[in-house]
Amino acid sequence: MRVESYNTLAEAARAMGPDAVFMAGGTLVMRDVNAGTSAGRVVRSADPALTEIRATGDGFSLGSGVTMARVLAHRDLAFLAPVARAVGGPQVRNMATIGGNIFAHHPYGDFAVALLALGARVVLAGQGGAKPLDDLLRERGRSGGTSPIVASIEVPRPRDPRAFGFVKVSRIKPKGVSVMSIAVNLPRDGGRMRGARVAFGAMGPAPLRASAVERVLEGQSLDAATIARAAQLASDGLDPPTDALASAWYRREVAGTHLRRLLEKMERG
Amino acid sequence: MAMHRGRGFASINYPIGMNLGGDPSQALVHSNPDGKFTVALSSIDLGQGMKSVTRQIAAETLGIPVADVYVDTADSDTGPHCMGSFASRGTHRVGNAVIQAAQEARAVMLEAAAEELEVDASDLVTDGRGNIHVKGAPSRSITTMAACQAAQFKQGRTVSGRGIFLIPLSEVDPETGEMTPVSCFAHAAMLVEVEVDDETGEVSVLDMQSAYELGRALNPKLVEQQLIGGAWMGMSHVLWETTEPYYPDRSHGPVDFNHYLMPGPGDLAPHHISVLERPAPDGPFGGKGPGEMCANPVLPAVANAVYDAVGVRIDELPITPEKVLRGIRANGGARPKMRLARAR
Amino acid sequence: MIEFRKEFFANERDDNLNEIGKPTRRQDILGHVTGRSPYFDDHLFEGLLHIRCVRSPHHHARIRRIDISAAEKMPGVVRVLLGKDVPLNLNTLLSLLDFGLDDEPVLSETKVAYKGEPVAAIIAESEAQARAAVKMVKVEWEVLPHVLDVEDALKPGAPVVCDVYPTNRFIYHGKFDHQKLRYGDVEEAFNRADHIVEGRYQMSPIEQAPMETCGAIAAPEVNDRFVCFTSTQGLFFSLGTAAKLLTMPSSRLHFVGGTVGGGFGGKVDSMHEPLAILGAMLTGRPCKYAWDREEEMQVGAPRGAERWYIKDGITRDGRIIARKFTGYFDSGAYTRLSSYAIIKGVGHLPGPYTIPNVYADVFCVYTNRTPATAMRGFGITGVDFAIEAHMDKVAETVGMNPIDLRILNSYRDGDMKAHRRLAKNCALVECCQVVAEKGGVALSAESRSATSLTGGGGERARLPARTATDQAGAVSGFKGGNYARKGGGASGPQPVAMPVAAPAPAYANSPQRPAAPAYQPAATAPPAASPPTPPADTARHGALRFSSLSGFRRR
Amino acid sequence: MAKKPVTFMLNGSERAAFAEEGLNLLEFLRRAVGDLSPKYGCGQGTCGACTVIIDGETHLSCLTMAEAVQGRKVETASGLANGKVHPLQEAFMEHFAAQCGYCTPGMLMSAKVLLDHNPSPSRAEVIEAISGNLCRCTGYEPIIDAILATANTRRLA
Repeated sequence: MRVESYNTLAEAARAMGPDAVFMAGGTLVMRDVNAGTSAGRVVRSADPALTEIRATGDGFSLGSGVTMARVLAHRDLAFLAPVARAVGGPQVRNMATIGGNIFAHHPYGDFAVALLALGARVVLAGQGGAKPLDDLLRERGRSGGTSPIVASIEVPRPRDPRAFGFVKVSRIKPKGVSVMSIAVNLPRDGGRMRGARVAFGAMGPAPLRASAVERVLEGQSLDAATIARAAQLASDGLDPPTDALASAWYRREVAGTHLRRLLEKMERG
Repeated sequence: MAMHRGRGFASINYPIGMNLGGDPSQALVHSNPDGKFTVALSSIDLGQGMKSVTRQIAAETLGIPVADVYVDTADSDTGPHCMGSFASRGTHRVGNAVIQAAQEARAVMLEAAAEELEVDASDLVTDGRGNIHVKGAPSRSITTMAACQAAQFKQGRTVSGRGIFLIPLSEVDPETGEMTPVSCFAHAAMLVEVEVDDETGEVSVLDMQSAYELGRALNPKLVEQQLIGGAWMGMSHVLWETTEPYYPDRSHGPVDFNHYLMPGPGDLAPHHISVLERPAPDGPFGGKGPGEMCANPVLPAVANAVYDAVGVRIDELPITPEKVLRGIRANGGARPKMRLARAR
Repeated sequence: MIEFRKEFFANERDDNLNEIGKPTRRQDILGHVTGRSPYFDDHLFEGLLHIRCVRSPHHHARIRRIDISAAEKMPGVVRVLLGKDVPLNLNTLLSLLDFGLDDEPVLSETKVAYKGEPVAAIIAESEAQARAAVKMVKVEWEVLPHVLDVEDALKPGAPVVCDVYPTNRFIYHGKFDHQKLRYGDVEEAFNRADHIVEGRYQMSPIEQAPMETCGAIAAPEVNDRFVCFTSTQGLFFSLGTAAKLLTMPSSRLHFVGGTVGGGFGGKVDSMHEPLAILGAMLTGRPCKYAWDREEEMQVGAPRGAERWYIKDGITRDGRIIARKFTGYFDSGAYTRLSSYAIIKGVGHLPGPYTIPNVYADVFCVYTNRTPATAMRGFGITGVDFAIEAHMDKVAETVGMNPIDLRILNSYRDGDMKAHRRLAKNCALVECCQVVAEKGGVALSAESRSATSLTGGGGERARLPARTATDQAGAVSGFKGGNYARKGGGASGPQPVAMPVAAPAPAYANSPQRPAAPAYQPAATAPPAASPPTPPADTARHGALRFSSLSGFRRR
Repeated sequence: MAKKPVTFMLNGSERAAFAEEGLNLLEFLRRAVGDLSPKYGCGQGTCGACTVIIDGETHLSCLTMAEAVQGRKVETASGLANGKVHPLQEAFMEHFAAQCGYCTPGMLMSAKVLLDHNPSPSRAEVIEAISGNLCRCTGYEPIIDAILATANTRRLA
């Protein structure tokens, strides 16, 4: 195993290959290093761009090396604080990065669920332009090839902070991994939901959009009947895993309940 | 959605020491020239407080302050044989061995003091503060330091003692199971209140009311440590823990603490403990051994409370949200029993 | 929130002692809070080598061939150990008590019986190098059918898990394939009971999960000895096991432990010390063998699963007149301590209640899973869950308050217990009363006035007029060994000769048979030891044997 | 195997040692530097026994690459007592907040950072602060009590 450190992200991106893994906070990669199961080369970079937080026109550009603790400490990112707080314990939050979370496999990766619901876009190192996180998550599951380095994440700010909701269902309090997590972003236009996005974590190989739920919500007002219909379709199109925390059956059974409770809480405001 | 509360009760007893005896423990006690004592053991402190409780036992028996005793364990070159720290045998077996060793050392210390004071050793008492004096005449006294110094530098005595405790082996009749399983028992009763979410099957423990009888509490804070930690483990066993979540299928066995579930500091329930002390006739100063039994009543009490709350009997541990939810579905909804309602 | 209810049993205690009863700080606490308490891994050695095991990926498989040639060439590898390198590669933990047959290899040479069973051990300069080399050991497996459920394992034609016990059952006392308890006649009592309540209970396998994983460091010491720093819960237990497996006199071993990061029963098995010492012997260098957390959870022995069936006969007024148990301990692939857990569990039946007819058949069953071992509440936690969950069903069936039911059936001083000894020093009634009072549960007048000191003895002290016994599960080909007073090995400490209370085994069919005298202990201190009686030399393998118990050997 | 020199501040003193490539900070501190107070509990980042403070924030030393502390300030439990025991250590002793003691060094690190940032934490904040540190013995109650008591004592002082 070799460890390679590069001053710039561009250099790090060039160094990547099928035998390499990029290490940011270390919470995922170092575990594999300790267990002797990591890739042959571990690539690191101290590029200051990785830890930048910038306000953009309609949101923020977050360096992929920004930690959960920094999200929590940032006043303008208050809408993401409940999500960052749901990740790990304090030590993990001081280390775990947003970029790493995008590559985390179940039962980790709750932050990525929120980013997906918010319609975040990712900028890959050494590539111009941003692409939807949806695409990256979809590609993530495919094995082989070189894993990209995420340089930064563009997160739109919810126009109304009450439009964004997040819940993580865990067996252990206050720190436990996901039975599931749910993030919803329900921008409203004259009381009607427009561009509703609903994402589930731990309900498939990667964070997934609940398209059936989104269709039910679209154009509706958030009332009891709509919430009930959404809850009914919660696990449609999802592919929950069975693991030590819960079976696929259980996840499917309670997905609607947890979605309903989250929506009801948002409705109450 | 509905949250349902229920209460469940259980009572248990617990055998102290290796079931059929035959498990000796030994102790050696000796004094430095200045009257500070070392207890040499090979017993193990796993956190239960072996070093601390045997230190108090030695000090009490020697009649000296606890600060004048140090327990050294476990080195096979210096510590005499001990069967080990398991079966709740530590306090009981090792404690008795330490008493015997300390009594022998104390007898020498008193003989040395008697020679210095020119009295009969049987007339001497210790005050527990480092002095030996004639019964009823505190002014005719000598410090334990002076007595030990005199013993070793003047009289040529070793202020030391050997101790062993053994409950002899007993046998089992193969056809009837007749046996002599241990010499004393600890007891406990537990009333647990839970809340069950009938849409998710999640169970929260809200409150624990317990009574533990564990012989004399040799150190009340060490007892408290065991009872609080033990009840937490009981709660953990009944609602969370398993190495094989789909037993007897071996798949999905946890390999880390994110998958091996134990309650976190946010899952705790207030635990109101009452300690009763009925001294064990053969325990050291009547002590038994609280370390193991404290977890046991929590398991059935929680299971019974879940039934009380929603009418679902979960007879397979752990009581996961999934099992509760399946039970509620099978019953066509929650069926609260409320059999242990608080008296008005 | 803790209170001491000193009013209970006050006349049985002298509360005016100097040090006993005081909340004295722990002797070890300063070391703990300053991070300086010396756990086994806190001893540094120059040139420390690291051991990691090659483990079975199968539940059950025959080993056709182990090829270590590639692993030996890996960077940092100093030595690869196989079963043939272990001087005595077969053990059962309780052989130190002469209980059971040697059934488990240190490193298996012929077949594996659980996923994770070790078949080879890499010794390398660093842990990372040892991990890398483990992957290079090539094992040719012949996968065998496996069995994971205890009741399936007892069916005819089930795969044989452990050749030493070909029926997948431990053999008790050389006579039966299960442990029996027979007291009175449950079937007769069921016939006259007003209610029958039956239940099935399953205790899950549970990991002890000490924060410090199990391990040991061994190093050559001066004068041809080996020092071993260990996390063991039984220093001489592990020392004796190592001496046996390495065929080495105990005087060449120096074990140091005593400061352990939690155990809860999971650090009794002595898996690490023999291999670490063997590594030190063969390389001449200090060797560390410790589990990582994954091994601790899946290869380290858990509290075994238990399955219990309980059937109660109850009269209308809530008195339990018969209780029948059938129990299956899931021992996993080897015996470790499950056989003994059952004896302890059977001695505990029927729980803290006086029931005139009790019956139990309890099986120690081998399955193709990680062997089980001790854990806090050894032999009792599982059956107590079953008994107390069952009591709740009984209470509901007879329409009684669950606490009243317990007090009504509670054992009292002087009662005869199912294992045929008189109860004393009881306190269950008082515990129930205190909890009822605290929890605001209204008890019946009878329950409120009950005590553990009264109401027992008399009729309740009598043995049953008749006990139904049987020969079901009798085995041949095994012989019961001696029980007590067998003596230790040549080099080991001898058990002190004390008055042995154990009565001759007896069929208790004769009516009015008086209870055998129970052991009468000294008040606060045991009697002075009389000189040991040297027993016949029965040493084997140069190992310590402290004493013996219910031993047997195959003829 | 390549080794890299790492120079850093440990409990206020400059230390330097070589780290094998990919070695984690826990093993580096314990074996190369000789500070045995951080404990190995899992090597997976799931137990917190290896918690140390890096530049004022708690980190899991088992998931930190040793070379990453080059030029940084590391604090461990062995440096907590500075001439006399730290108030947290005193409170842990007084409240019987340790049994086996194995989680204690990491627990103290989390507690210290909490009180450094928040001198008057609520019980919920204490629970949150120690949520990354597992304890198998105590049931957490005495640990929570000890941390709250430390805060109270400091307020009164």
